Amino acid sequence: MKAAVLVFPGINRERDMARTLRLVSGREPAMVWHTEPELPAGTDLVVIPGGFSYGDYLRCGAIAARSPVMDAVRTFADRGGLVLAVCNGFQIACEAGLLPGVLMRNQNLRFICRDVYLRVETSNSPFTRGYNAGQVIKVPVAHGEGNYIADSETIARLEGEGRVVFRYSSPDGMVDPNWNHNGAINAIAGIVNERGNVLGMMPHPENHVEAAIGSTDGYDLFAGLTDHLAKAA
Amino acid sequence: MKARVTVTLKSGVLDPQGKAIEGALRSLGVEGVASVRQGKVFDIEVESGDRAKTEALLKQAADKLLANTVIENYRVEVLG
Amino acid sequence: MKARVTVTLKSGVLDPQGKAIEGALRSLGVEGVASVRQGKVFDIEVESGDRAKTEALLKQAADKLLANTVIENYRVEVLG
Amino acid sequence: MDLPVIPNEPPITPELVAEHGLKPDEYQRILDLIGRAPTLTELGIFSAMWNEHCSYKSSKVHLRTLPTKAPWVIQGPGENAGVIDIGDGLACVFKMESHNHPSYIEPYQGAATGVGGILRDVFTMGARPVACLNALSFGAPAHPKTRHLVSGVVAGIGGYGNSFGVPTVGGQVRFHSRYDGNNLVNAMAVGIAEADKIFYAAASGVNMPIVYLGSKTGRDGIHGASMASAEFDEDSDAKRPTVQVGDPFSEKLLLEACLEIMARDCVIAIQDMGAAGLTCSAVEMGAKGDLGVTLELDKVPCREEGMSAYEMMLSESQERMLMVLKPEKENEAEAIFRKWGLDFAVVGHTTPSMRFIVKHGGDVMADLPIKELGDQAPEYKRPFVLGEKPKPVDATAVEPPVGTTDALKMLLATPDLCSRRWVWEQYDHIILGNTVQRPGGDAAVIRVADGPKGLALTTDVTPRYCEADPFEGGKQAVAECWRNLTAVGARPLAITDNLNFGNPERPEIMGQFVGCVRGIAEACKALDFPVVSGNVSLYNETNGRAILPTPSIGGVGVLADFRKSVSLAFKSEGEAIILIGETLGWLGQSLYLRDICGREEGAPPPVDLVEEKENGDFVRDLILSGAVSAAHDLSDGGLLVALAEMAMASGIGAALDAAPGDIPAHAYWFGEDQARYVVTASAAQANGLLAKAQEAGLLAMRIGVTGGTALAVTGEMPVPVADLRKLHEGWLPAFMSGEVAPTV
Ligand SMILES: Nc1ncnc2c1ncn2[C@@H]1O[C@H](COP(=O)(O)OP(=O)(O)O)[C@@H](O)[C@H]1O
Ligand SMILES: [Mg+2]
Repeated sequence: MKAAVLVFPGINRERDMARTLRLVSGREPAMVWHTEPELPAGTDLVVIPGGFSYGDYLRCGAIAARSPVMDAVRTFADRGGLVLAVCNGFQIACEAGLLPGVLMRNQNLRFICRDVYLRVETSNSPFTRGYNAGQVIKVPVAHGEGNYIADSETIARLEGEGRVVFRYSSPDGMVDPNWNHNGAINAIAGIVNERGNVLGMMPHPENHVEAAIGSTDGYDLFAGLTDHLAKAA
Repeated sequence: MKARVTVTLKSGVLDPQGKAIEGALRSLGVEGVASVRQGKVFDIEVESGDRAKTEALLKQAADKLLANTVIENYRVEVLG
Repeated sequence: MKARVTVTLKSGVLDPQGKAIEGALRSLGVEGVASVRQGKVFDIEVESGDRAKTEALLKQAADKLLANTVIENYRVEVLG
Repeated sequence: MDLPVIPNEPPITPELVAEHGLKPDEYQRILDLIGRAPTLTELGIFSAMWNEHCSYKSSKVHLRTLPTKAPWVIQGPGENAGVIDIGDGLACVFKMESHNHPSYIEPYQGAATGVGGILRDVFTMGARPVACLNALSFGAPAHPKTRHLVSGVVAGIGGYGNSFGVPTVGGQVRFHSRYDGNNLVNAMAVGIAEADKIFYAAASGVNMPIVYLGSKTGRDGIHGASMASAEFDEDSDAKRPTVQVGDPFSEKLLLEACLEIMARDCVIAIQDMGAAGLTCSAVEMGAKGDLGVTLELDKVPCREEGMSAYEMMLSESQERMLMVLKPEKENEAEAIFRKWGLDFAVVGHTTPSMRFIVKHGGDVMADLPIKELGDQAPEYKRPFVLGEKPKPVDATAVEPPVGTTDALKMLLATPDLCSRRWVWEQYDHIILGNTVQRPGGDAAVIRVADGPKGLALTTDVTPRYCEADPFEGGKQAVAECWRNLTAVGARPLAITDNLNFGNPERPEIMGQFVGCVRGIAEACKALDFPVVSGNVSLYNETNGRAILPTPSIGGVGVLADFRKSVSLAFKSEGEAIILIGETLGWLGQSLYLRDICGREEGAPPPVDLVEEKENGDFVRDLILSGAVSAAHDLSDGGLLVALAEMAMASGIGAALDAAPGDIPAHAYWFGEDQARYVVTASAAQANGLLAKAQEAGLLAMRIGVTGGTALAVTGEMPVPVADLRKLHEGWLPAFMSGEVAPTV
């Protein structure tokens, strides 16, 4: 795996992400500053990490989405390169047009940091091949604007094409408003683009990869990716 | 009736959002913007058909909730 | 010149903040508000003194950054 | 000496002096010191340097009595933050500070800028912040402003810390009518640095450039003379002093930029601009380094037009720093700051003159002796009276109004004992990926770097104890802090204190202050737990009614291996529950007496510091040797509340033996005797544990066994843990959403 982690002013989970990538893949990722016009040669995974790029001022992710490096990411994704966009990264990816929809304020208008349960909807993706479809994993969220919204046509397409990859659920895998902490449509927690090579998700799998720090449920996302890239290489 | 409440920062109050937007516009090549200050609008539909009553109601809403009068000013317009 | 860009949600797009504000107003005892939708205003000072140029500049700013045209509409007013 | 020529500056009148918060004798001192009438700018500078907040004039003589030394203390009080050695070449940098008044005026921004300020104190010293905590006191829930204040303060703390990117891992929340007009917001920040790379405020070298970094200066937070300065202006609305607004985004950039230039060895001295901004930071840099300072205000980056020297010197705009850079590194440092999009300007230089000179628009606006501005601030030995000690409450004379289980259910749903989840779920408490024990336990535990070292962090104080008996209350605050660190297996190292009191000019308030400080000092000595930083907030009162004396204590402890720490949750069924420490059934000032019996009275529980240390050391050894599976210290609410918390944290219930016959049951279950812990151990290990305690001469007894899904006291109706949870979790969200609090 040759991962590149994007760094925008105000991003703050890039270290968490880099540590996890190192831990799981054994390789140090490249940290790429937002003004770079190109990605490091040989990059096979771009990660847009969480945080508050530009303070989340204006709209979450809006300013970062228009950075020079994002043009390079678009080109990379168009060629089929894998992009993992987490939390603020998801917001940036939506603003940049890499993924459809918008992330609005949480339904209760408050920032929420807690462990949530996700039902893995498909294992047929480079991002989820480490899981079984239907499996429930526990990972933390930490966001104020994670309420996924798109027009009904887009939602129908996402659902119809099996592009909803993670859904907020109860511990036993039921979709239930009480377990949908931010009010997202259809309890959507993570989606992929049409081609399946760009994943956006609100929760932080990178924060749950060590038993001593809570749980290891996020580990298999990165292990699956590493495996996929090793096979592809 | 329809009305709009516009809430803006008092002058002198720091607007970090406005500042960040100025910078972003510049780096997007939008030249010639001297300053940006961000505020909020609330488009409100009110049950009453009475202009004066609507105005009073919205002043109340702004004072109680929509504006933080320590740092913000507001303006109520009844659009009819 | 001074100008204002007003950005509002397209109709049909859900507005969780507006909904929450409706509820909050009710629990504060502000009665008679049928609906609230929240938007943004940007008060912008522009270096140019030309009305048409200013308008064009701000349309550009709105298209490129200030509004997310997937879910939002905007309006530019040059105030002079 | 040339007298400065100050155009457009009004003559100084007694009213102006009073508006600047200076007493006539203090003004006389200024006249004596400079030999002429000060200019308005100079008056502003004196008022900023000599006010209570900056000069500690009422508290200094007492603060000197606090123990501040230990072999592991690298830097005690006096710098931006305290520094302790945590081993392996690492240092922990931490401090707590109040932002009480601003948080009452504008709760969101007041709390947010409080967090911003304390984070700056920590990274100014070269440390990367790794955790925040806070201690919050609000008025009675029924007070009309309380909900608004809670909502704004919590959102503000979260808003700043979450965006800045530091986990907020712990704190306290309390409600009491004595905070109605004066809520308290005490914020603590903790950072990690290399022990030999700490940066200090003292400038060195003559003619060194003084550099201004960060955000621009506006008219934020200019106080004191706000009215006075408005009179001199046409345009008074536009120039109105304003509330400070926090910009966590800029602060994050400032952090990264500062750490980067520190790593490149560009910095000689660094000081953040906090209270009294440019004035305080520039004077301190010079005075600490025995140097004069000349500032050229025309070079200061300003956000607004036409700012006067007075305004620039007193502005409290946030996210700003002052530095003395190595001259040969100036360009390198500037390039780094530009890369992060921050302002960078040389605004002055050091001089050999020991004068503090401020120039603006070609004029000298201030020319003052720099040492005297700082060191010769007035210092008061204010008169104080120590109140009479209240009498203990005789537990046998307290008639229990309800049964044990009902009392427990009621207590768990009270404002002071209910779950704070609603609060800490608004704080990102897991960012950085090092949070081992999250909020909700005794102390938070975070991993240091890649481990195995860990830090334990907590904030504590029991103001009702301090009110009843300041000396015992001061002791208790430190002891509880030490106990919370111990309960997760950490070795307590040092504290920061944030002393919140009323008007020190009233002898009884000064008496509370003196009593608490004496108690804190005594406990710190006995527990080898020095004070390395702190903050004093006085005049917290409205209409002659002061807050409860609230000396918040923030503690730091270290774990050689964070994986050895235990949480308070019961771990499995069939484990022995063991109570360590002596239970006399102390009901005076207990929450049971206050919230169940409606009596806020009596002497608070005394703290036996020897017992505290022996019991704590014993429990820590048990934890580190792996002999116990859970540990929890006893505090507010007493034994049964603690057991309920252990059950609720796990979902596992317990069968508890009836209260021993020698004390009343309600005193046994709800008394707040100090120096106690509950631990659990497997049946196999329990006997060994009890024998060990006996050998050490400590009191330990088996009081029950874990298991089932209910908490069952022999002879009482068992209550399902799920019901307890509902009560415990219910009150705060219900209160905040405006619903009526759930009844029991
Ligand atoms: N303002 C707050 N911010 C974060 N965590 C808090 C806050 N208030 C309370 N907590 C957490 O809730 C738990 C219970 O607090 P408290 O009852 O004060 O604990 P203790 O009695 O052990 O001192 C602790 O883990 C504490 O850190
Ligand atoms: Mg405790």
